Amino acid sequence: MAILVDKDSKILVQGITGTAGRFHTKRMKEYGTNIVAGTSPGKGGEIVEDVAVYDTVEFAMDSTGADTSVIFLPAQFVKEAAIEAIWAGMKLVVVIPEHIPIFDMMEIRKEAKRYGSTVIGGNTPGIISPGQVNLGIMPDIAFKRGKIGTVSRSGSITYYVADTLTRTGYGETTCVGLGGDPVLGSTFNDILKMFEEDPETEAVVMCGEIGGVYEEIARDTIQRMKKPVIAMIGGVHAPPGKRMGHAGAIVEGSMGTARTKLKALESAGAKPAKTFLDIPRLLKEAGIEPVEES
Amino acid sequence: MAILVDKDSKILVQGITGTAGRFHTKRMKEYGTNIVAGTSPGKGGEIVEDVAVYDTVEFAMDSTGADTSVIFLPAQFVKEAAIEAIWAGMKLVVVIPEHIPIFDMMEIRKEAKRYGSTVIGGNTPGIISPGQVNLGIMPDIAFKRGKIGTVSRSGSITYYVADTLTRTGYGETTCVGLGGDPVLGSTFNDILKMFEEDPETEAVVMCGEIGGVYEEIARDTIQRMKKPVIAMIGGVHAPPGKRMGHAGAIVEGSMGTARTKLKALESAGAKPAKTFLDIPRLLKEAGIEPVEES
Amino acid sequence: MRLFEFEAKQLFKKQGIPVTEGTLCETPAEVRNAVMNLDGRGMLKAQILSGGRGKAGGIKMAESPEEANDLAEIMFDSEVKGYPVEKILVDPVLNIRREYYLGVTIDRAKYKIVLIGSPTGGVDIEEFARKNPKKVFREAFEITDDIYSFEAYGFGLQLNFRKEKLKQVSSIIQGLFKTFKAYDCKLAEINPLVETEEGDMIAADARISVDDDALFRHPELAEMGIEKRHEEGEMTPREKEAREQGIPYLDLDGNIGMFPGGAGFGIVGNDFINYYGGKPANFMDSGGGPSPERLAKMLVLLDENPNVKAIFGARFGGISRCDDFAKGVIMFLKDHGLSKPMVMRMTGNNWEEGVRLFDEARKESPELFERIEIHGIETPIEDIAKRAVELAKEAK
Amino acid sequence: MRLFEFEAKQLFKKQGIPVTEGTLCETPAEVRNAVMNLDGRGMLKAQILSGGRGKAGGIKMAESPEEANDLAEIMFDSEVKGYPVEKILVDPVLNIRREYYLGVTIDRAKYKIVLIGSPTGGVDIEEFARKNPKKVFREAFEITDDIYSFEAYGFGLQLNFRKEKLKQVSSIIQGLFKTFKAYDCKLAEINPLVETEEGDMIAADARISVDDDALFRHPELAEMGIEKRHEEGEMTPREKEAREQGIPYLDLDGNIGMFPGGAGFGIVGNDFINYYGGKPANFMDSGGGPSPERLAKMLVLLDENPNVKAIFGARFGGISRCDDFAKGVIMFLKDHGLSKPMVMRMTGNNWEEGVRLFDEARKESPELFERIEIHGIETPIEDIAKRAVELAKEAK
Repeated sequence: MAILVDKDSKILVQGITGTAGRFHTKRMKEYGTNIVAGTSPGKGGEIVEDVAVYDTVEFAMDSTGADTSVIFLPAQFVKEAAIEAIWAGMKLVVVIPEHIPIFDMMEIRKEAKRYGSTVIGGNTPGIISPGQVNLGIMPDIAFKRGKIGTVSRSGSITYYVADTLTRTGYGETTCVGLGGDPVLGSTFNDILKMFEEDPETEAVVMCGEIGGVYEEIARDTIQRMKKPVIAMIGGVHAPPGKRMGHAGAIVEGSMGTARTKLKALESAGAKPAKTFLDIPRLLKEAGIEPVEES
Repeated sequence: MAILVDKDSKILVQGITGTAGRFHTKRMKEYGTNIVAGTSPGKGGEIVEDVAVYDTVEFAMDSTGADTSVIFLPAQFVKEAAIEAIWAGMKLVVVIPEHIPIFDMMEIRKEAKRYGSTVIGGNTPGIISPGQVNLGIMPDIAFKRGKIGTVSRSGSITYYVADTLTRTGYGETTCVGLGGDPVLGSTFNDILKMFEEDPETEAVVMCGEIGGVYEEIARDTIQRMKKPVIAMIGGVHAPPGKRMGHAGAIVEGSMGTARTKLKALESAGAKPAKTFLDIPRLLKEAGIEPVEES
Repeated sequence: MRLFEFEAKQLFKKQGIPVTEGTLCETPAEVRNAVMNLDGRGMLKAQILSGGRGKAGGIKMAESPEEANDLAEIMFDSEVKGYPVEKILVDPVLNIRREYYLGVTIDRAKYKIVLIGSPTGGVDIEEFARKNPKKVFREAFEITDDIYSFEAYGFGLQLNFRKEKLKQVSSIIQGLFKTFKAYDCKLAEINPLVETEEGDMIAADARISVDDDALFRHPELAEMGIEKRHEEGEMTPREKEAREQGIPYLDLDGNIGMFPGGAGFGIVGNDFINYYGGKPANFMDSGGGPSPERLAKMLVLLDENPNVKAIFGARFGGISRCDDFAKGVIMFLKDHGLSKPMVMRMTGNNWEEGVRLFDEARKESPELFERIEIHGIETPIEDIAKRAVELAKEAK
Repeated sequence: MRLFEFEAKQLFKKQGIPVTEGTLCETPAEVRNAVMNLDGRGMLKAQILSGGRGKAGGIKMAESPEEANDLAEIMFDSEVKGYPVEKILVDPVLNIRREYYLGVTIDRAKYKIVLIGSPTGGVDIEEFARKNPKKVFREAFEITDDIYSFEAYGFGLQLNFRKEKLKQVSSIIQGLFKTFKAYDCKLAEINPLVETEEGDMIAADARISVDDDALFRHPELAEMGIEKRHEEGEMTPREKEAREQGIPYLDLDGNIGMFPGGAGFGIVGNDFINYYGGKPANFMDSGGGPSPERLAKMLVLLDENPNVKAIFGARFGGISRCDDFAKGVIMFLKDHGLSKPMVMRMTGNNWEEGVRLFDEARKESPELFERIEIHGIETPIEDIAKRAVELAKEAK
């Protein structure tokens, strides 16, 4: 088991004929990821890395049963591509590109909610369920199948956390990159709930950073969770971020600093990790043993 | 009992400070219609014909409990006014003005469906439940409380039919003017279903005319109705109307002539009336007696 | 409101739809020149506000500038489907491989915008659609929807386009839909959409109808010279006169002048006259609250029509009040005088005042009322129609 | 991306919001003239990309043209909140009866657009909002919503406007919302919205931030001269240099040069150095797949910074591959040379190739590698951070 993607996921690559799409399709396939189709309007019928290309997502789904999509397209085309995937019935849409307009991401989230789809990103390194699926652009070296779920706003932090968990013998169930953009398709809230439901996941590591509100609003979810949550927040020693005018201050209140985030998460029962090495120590304290001795 | 409006209806006049709004508010009140409020943005606090004016529908509803709205505004302001009324929770919105853009009417219908509101019109003379409510611009002389429901696309036909029913002692429960515009907030379908449910209505007279498809698509409803339906279609001797290009022909098929309409309605069990005088005759044939001898 | 082909093509072009680059001409010499510039061959297309031009002789191919000149002379001198030809659009001759159909309109029953396409277009599309309903594809949209490119691609796939052609046609589908939305259209149609031997997709004809009632929010159309216009074919002199006075009026071939009140009863009253063996001389909409002056003008129009033997009048006062109606009739009787027999019925809003005005005028000048029979709510309207038929027969 | 006040006012004006009609000046003489044209009194407002101007001396009232000239000279010579003052907007002096607040922004938690208004505006709005949360009104909208006038009226009623004022403020609310939607804004704010003694409502200040990532669809902004710009206050020379080379870089006051990979670890690595008793000399984002040339430039920047005593390097190759990383480091070592001790760790995508490249280069020129310690996945990143702190301490 894993969350979001596992070995049964049938994956479609939107923008498979582009340089990035082609490159990462090859990488993902080498990992064993089950890529069943690609799309590129006007290029239906072509073959890329042994994968059949279709003109539309709907056509590709009808032909291959794809249920998960990953987008490799320039930012200005992402809104349409994501909405196409959502409307066609994709359960999961992973948005790799960065610099997606905020209004577009808001609209994507709206459509995703309306049709019961999950969108991850933009500006995400993707999702990996080690040994099963590598969906996105993550390096596979850091990951090994195990019992801890991770969710992070940053790609590099995802790698470091997995590296730590792998080296200490815990391994990972699924590692989710939320993405680095200011408005995201999914938040800590959404992913934590999935980990709580996943029988294979025994604890969750969440890594946030200064800015935004997605850490603070996960508070109630963490409070309701039975599984241990370890939280790491980057930026304790960073200068405070800027507010978006008076309106930002009114809407987001005091949220957004590393301190407010840590306080919110700790008050909900999450255990704070200052460095990656704190993570295995906190897991042990929570009574969770490694899968194998490291 | 009546459909759509009765003596308990609390009516709001949108555009009460305009010439038409003011004039018909006076008329409607004289009939005994329960007008509880009016709106005119920027004129909240004024009094028109003893009716309190509010700036917004929401404010007026909160203050007076209004549940039904009638709109007297220039065509270009109708879309906003109708959507305001629908969003605020009006059960019924009657759109008197004509020349409302088709796109606007389509959007009004969409919002009405979404929020469970009924819109009548545009370009309707309104609705009258004789002796209780006169909502719109209909002359009251023709109407008398009785047992027949009427629904018509044209104002003048509504008057003539009521005149006939009144003179022959049948009287009316509610008379609904659908409106003369090409796209309407409610169709025969919607109103026939309400009459079927109304305990006081014993039979329904529906009057259509050449053009459009709203008569034909009422077929299935009529077939399911237990109450007698008498149908009059104007334009049997009129030259055929024009189609809207090939697209119109493809979408609407052969619908739209007096002949196709009569055929559809008769095949569903409606009895055709050629003139108004046929109506009381057909009612008698259906076993329905006048309330009083004429 | 229908647009001319050349206007519709301008709007299509703005949305990136490839259209034939034609030359708009107003004289045979211009047509000749235009064909010369097209290397000696051209399609001459009469710009009229009606479909079915081709079959009615409104589209001709000229094989030389001389032939173009001659054909244009004939075309400018003729009427096509009742319309005088004032402008001819000279289009290049296309090497047609195949003709497709694309259209967008409103589905009034379902309250949706509907996109329609068929891999077989041209003049016989309606018959093709009847015989092959499964080969005519439709896609419904909410009124608030835009079209996404993936929807256009999906539709193009249904029409069996692939590869580069799919890209082209998807862009045309989007352009057509956007045109429809941008100008409050009731119809936007490309028929035929031509695939040329050279492999291009191009709109060879263009048809757009916009919603008159939404023109107020499209000043950009007025700036292009697209303003409210009459859509019908050539009008009779009387229809023209009525139109100039703003009266909705249509000549018919009978002899009873119809002065029926609202348009709804205009249609039904016409049926009644037919049922009782008469023939109306006209349609008219005298409802909607006209002023006494306008009502008087309407009566003048009927009275001066030599075909009219008798006049049928009706007023059920709703938004149009009976007192205004009576004022109009009295004004007509006084200022113009009634030369035909007339029967009428008046009831509804303010009828008491209407009756009072008639009584007063009759007392003043009884001679004006000699040829007019005025009834009230006590007489069924059917009896008025019967009486009008009688009066017309007597007058013959 | 923040707009200048005068730019924001231009956008507001296009949506019908009444704004003060100011004059944009670039010299004290122009300021003097502008004040003269305002009958001798005017507000001098420094045009800088930062809030809190008033308290920082960026807004001054001049009571005469002479005073205006003198104040302008001082203002043009000074920096306000770290920004040089290049333009002064000279506004008329308003007779203020009351100040209101209006703003539109994104609520990221709820994924809504939120309209905010308060009957008490001005510089202390944030404190007022904290103390009187019920007197600050909010209304949420879907991202696809437009604002209807009745919604604006409803909001205006909440702010306690009535009659003619309600009309005025409702139109301003609609204009503000439409501005927000029209330009992909992150923020559109009027503070204060002034009610004058004369009874007018007018935007005395204007603040807009647009989404940089959506600029591609707003050529109309570029046409107005509104293009991508740096938002921060005055940069250090090194920050300027980095910016010219397209490197996201920020000076800090420590002595460890940070070369951390992606921005996420840039922030965390900084924390780590602090936890172990060190102080970073900078923030840097060296992730996102930079070329070897760019990586080499980044190292030059650190090596030439006299504050830097040791360099901390990290690469977890994702989209940025280890072979490119190794090439960049080798290029730097060869072309520029390392003058400080450096410790680094490299793992991730293509790490084998990265190691091979380092081994090859070391074999070729072992002297280049004398000051650099290269680790792989076997060493925890925390140990690298500790070692960097040690190296910096040793170097003192």
